[in-house]
Amino acid sequence: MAAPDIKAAQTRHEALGLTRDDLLEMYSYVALARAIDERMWILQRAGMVSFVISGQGHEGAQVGIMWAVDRERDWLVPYYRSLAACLTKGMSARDLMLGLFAREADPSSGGRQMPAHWAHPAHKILSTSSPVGTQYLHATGIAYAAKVRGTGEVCVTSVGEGGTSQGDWHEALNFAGVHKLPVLFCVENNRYAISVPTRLQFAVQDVAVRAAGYGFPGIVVDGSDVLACYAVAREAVRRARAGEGPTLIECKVERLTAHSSEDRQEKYRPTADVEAGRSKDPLVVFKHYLEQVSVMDEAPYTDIHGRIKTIVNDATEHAEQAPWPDPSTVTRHVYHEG
Amino acid sequence: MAAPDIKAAQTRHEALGLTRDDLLEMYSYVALARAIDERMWILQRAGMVSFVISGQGHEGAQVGIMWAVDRERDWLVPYYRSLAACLTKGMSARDLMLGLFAREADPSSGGRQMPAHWAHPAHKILSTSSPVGTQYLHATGIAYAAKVRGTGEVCVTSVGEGGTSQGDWHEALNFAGVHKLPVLFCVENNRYAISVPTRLQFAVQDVAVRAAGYGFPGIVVDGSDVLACYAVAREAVRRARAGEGPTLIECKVERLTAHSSEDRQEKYRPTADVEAGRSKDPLVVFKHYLEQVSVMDEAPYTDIHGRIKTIVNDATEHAEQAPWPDPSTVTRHVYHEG
Amino acid sequence: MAEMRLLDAIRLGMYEEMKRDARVLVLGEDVGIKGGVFGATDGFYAEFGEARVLDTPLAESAIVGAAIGMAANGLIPIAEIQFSDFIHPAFNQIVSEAARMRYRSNGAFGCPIVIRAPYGGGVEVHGGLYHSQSIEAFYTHVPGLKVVTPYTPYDAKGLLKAAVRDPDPVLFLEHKRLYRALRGEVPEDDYVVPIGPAMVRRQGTMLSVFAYGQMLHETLQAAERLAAEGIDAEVVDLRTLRPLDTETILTSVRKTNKAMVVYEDNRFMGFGAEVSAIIAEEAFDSLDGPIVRVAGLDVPAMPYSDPLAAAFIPTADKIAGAMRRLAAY
Amino acid sequence: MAEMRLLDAIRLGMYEEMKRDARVLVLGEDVGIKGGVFGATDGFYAEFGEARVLDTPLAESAIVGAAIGMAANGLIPIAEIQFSDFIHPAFNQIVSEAARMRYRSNGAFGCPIVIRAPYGGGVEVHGGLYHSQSIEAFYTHVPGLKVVTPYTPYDAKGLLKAAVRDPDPVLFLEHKRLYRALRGEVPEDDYVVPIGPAMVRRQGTMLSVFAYGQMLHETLQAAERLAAEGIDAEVVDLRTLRPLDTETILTSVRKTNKAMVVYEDNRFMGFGAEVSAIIAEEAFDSLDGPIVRVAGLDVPAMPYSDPLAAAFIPTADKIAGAMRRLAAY
Ligand SMILES: Cc1ncc(C[n+]2csc(CCOP(=O)(O)OP(=O)(O)O)c2C)c(N)n1
Ligand SMILES: Cc1ncc(C[n+]2csc(CCOP(=O)(O)OP(=O)(O)O)c2C)c(N)n1
Ligand SMILES: [Mg+2]
Ligand SMILES: [Mg+2]
Repeated sequence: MAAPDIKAAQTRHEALGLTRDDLLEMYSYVALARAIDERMWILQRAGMVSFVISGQGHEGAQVGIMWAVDRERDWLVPYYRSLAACLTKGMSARDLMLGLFAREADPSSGGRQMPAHWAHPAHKILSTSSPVGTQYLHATGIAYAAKVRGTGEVCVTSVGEGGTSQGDWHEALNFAGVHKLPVLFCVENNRYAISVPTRLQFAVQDVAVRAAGYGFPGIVVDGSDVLACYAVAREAVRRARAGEGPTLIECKVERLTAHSSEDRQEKYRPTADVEAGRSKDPLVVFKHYLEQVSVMDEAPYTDIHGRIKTIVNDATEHAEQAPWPDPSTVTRHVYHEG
Repeated sequence: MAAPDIKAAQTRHEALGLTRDDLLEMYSYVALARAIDERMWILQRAGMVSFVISGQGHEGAQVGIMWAVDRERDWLVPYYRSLAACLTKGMSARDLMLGLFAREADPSSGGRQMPAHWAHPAHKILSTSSPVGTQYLHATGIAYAAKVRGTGEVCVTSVGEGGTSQGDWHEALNFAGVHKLPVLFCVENNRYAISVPTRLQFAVQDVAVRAAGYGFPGIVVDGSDVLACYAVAREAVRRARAGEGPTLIECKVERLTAHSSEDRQEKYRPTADVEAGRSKDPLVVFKHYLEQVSVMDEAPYTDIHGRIKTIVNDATEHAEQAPWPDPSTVTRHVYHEG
Repeated sequence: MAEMRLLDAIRLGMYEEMKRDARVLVLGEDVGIKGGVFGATDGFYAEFGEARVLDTPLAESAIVGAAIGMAANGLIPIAEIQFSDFIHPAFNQIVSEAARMRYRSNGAFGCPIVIRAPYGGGVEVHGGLYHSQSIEAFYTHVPGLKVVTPYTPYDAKGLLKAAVRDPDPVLFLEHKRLYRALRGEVPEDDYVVPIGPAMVRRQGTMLSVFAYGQMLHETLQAAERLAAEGIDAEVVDLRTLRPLDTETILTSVRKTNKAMVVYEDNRFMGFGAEVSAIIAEEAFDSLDGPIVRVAGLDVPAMPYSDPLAAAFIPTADKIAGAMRRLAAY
Repeated sequence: MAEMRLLDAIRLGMYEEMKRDARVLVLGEDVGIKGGVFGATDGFYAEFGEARVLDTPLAESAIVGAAIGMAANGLIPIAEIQFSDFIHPAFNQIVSEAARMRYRSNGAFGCPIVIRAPYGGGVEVHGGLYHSQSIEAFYTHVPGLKVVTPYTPYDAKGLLKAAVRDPDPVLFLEHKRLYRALRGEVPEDDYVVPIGPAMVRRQGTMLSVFAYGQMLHETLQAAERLAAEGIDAEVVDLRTLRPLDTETILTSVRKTNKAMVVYEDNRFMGFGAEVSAIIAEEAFDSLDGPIVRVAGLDVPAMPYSDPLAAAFIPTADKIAGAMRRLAAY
């Protein structure tokens, strides 16, 4: 998508009721997520942690969407690329780093799960597993409970485009459609499921078209466009709270890294394809927009990135020095400890 | 659907290239399926067999669709209401009755499966199980093999509308869509999954619309209209053989009986609703059409129903007198017997 | 105190819990107006309404997966799987999700759900390969899950209520042949039968037989016959298969010095293997004979045709024969 | 005769079978251009083309379900499940469909498919709760299915080729820690290692230890250490878990009079329970001590964090300790 010209651009965020401060805060989340993510790769390459799976390229869509929810009231059922979403929902850089280092104080799992399996009860971020796609049904159940209990909560969940091939994905959309549940079903379509391209994943251009088969809207949005993602999510949240039912949101994003630290994407992904992806880097695209609307210039930029550097360093040191889990705790929490 | 006026009607079957004899043969299959089915209920009520599940109301759609396939070359992966489809594909009334009585000579399973789990290798009818929906993936695999082996085979499979909620249903359509496989995915929508009405099964009027999400056509057809079903299936078979891929065919049918001999539908289904269903009885609708186009009158009718009576009586006596499985065979065929 | 059937006791247990706690709901296929294919939720739809008596789409993974989410957000779902044979599409949601929610979140999230599943077969069940199966072997292997199966109507109500109140996922297995076969006293009052303890149904001195569900019924009949022959067997109702009451098992074996386990499921890797292995490791010194297993055949499942079904399943006769041989050992 | 790793032997076995028989194809996630996440099908895409080296959508039930249909129509699919932890969505297709096709059709239809699944964990695997699991307990309970797990590269190629030629569904389990750990001689020629027979890896007289996969490796190391202490243990590689080679197991126990079984999976209802139960019933008179099980902890799965992972898994040390105690019994 070509950079919008300034007039239109100004009306864009203003039309969405976003202030200059909102924009800078949104940008800060995208940039912080990126900075944490890049640090994670450095730590993995340095052999300080054994595994990393990354959200680079997905942050804009996640921050845009999470900006539309009530961070206290609503639920997030994330997946392993939801780093920026979890940050925006309230988790701290320390929380995330403690998970990467698998330390006792990791709020997601106490080091029991692989990195990127984020969870946090206080922030209403549900614990998720590794099997792709199961979380869609959990989000559906959470939304059903919200509806019958009348809590007004909305639930946001996400998965990659490969995950749409799982039976659970279908069963969740169908169930939620029947009961018009307050849920946002996000698909972060980065064109690859590890090495499998979308042409072998499904026979449609936009998986969002499937929403029609479940009786609710499916929207395709440019995931590098934070404001566009916010606009789509805001409407989806309105529908959800109004009892109008779910929305399927397909964000076209780019995977700016290999699938994970275990993957060598050169083998299946042409360099040109990787390069092309860079033009869709939400951090670059969003910064460009902020510059055009003169919200961003030298001063706030240096300031924001300065703070981010401090936060990432602090989180890294904190996690690195944090104690490991006590081996004797391995048998705890199999069942409720009454 | 109102009875088509004669002029249109005549052009209908002629336009489809169907002769008078074709029509009478098609009618005979619908009527034979119905007669066998009704006999099965009588036998169950008389305590001569312990269970029956019925295809009454679905026969027109099944005969119409199977008329479009090559009964030697093509495959059928049925479900428990596919009695008429299995007959049309080549199974005999004796074959079906042997299954009902669960005798040793039952070609479907040697009495191992409940009634209505038809199979026959010689007729390329695959053995199916009871868990709803799994057969869609088997049909997909059969079609994949047909494609890579270049056999030109087409595979027809079917399921009820409730079965469309299973994850396997989605996974099958997706897989078949990606590879443009020669398969006809039929959904026999009789508005109920045992007691569960479609409003609680999915949020759409026609489940056929989902085909768009898999990249192939979805057609809705009146299942009481044998010729309409034939026309739709003929085009779907053409597409399949031409390498153009799958077709989803939703046949709107009526369940003229309770779900099975275990079910009491009065509890959840208004009498008016049951009555309304009768107007969609394919046997009545088709006979009416044949009369209008003066293909059917006293003579052929008496003749056909006379033959059917003989066939059903013979099949019943044959099955009833057939030997039970030898208990010692219970341990056979767990693995290949070399 | 009313006399009732196992099925009625289960229905009463659910009814009382739904009355007591508005967070409790039932979901599954045909649980609504129809009241379930066996009638376990008969009348609930009229009494509690569609939101709490939910006819789901025909998708077991969705039934369990949605229940997990409901539980995460303040409800206590009782999910009915129409036949245990059809629980397999939900295997991943049960094993990877429900059973691990607490462990993987280091105790932060729980999963208080109950999954009810009618299981088991027999000639009179006429269930064939897919309406007769025992599934306990698969699920008792799963840490984080609890698995119970009541024999008496009294236990059925008490265990059901304990399951609903349990903070962890409980698989509640109901043998179809017991639904209407036996009647038993079931108090009106609000009691629970704790998940865990086994129960000695028949005191004996010469051998210990461990069983549950319909096979317990067959075993008790066999034990009565043998008593007449002067063979005094102890019969233990395991009731809760996970967590298993190892103490009661070992105490019984240390008393009788002979052990046998009976189950309807396929023999190989069936639940009796674990019971046997525990005894072989922890009560070896007390054993005066081999640990005998009487179980279903190692064929995929119980065939439909009567003679084949009869050949598959252990009967009181077969069990009595094995008990005689072990007693004489 | 080449020295190679287990992973290479498996690749070679598949390669030879695909060369030999045009009906053989591989399907799964990332098996194509990427050659699988572990490289088991590296180079196949270029050699055999997309139709026979099929990157499927991300859906395990579809991988197995479609393979069943392919087999019904003349192909011989080798389905790769990327990690055994992710086989559960296919549970219903494996248990209700693949394993029963032959039985339910009274022998009319078969299901010649191979399902390959990397399993197991350990500190160096860093797999956590969902990339470390052992799954054999669930599937060895299923009549109609065969389950194998090779230890040596020689067996890996031979068993893989036997699995491809087997007319019934075979679950082929590959322990991730063995993929690159050991090298072994693998002949170029077209040999098979039959599915069924176990193999005595170490002759001994004082106790018999039964194991497979990575735990066999740990057990052999433990046995060597104990030999230095004068404890002479026999170590048996079970290799095929179903159908199980009961004869070799009983023969060994009747010789040594003491039995132990080691497995990485959760202890309760794990595969060792069946091995123990068979011995307790059929070799009771030969036993001079309890049948000991050394296994993984009864927690949902192996945690990710190193200290927790280390606490979960049996090691040569733990095994040696248990062997010492049993020998001294
Ligand atoms: C059920 C299951 N099967 C396989 C895997 C292994 N796996 C992990 S991520 C992944 C690809 C996911 O692709 P996609 O859904 O597009 O998400 P992305 O990683 O591209 O964001 C696979 C196959 C898994 N985690 N779960
Ligand atoms: C996986 C599974 N779940 C539940 C059942 C029990 N069951 C058998 S038929 C049926 C209803 C099927 O309804 P539908 O798909 O609409 O087919 P119909 O019987 O109406 O033709 C149910 C729930 C089953 N056989 N398999
Ligand atoms: Mg992707
Ligand atoms: Mg229906």
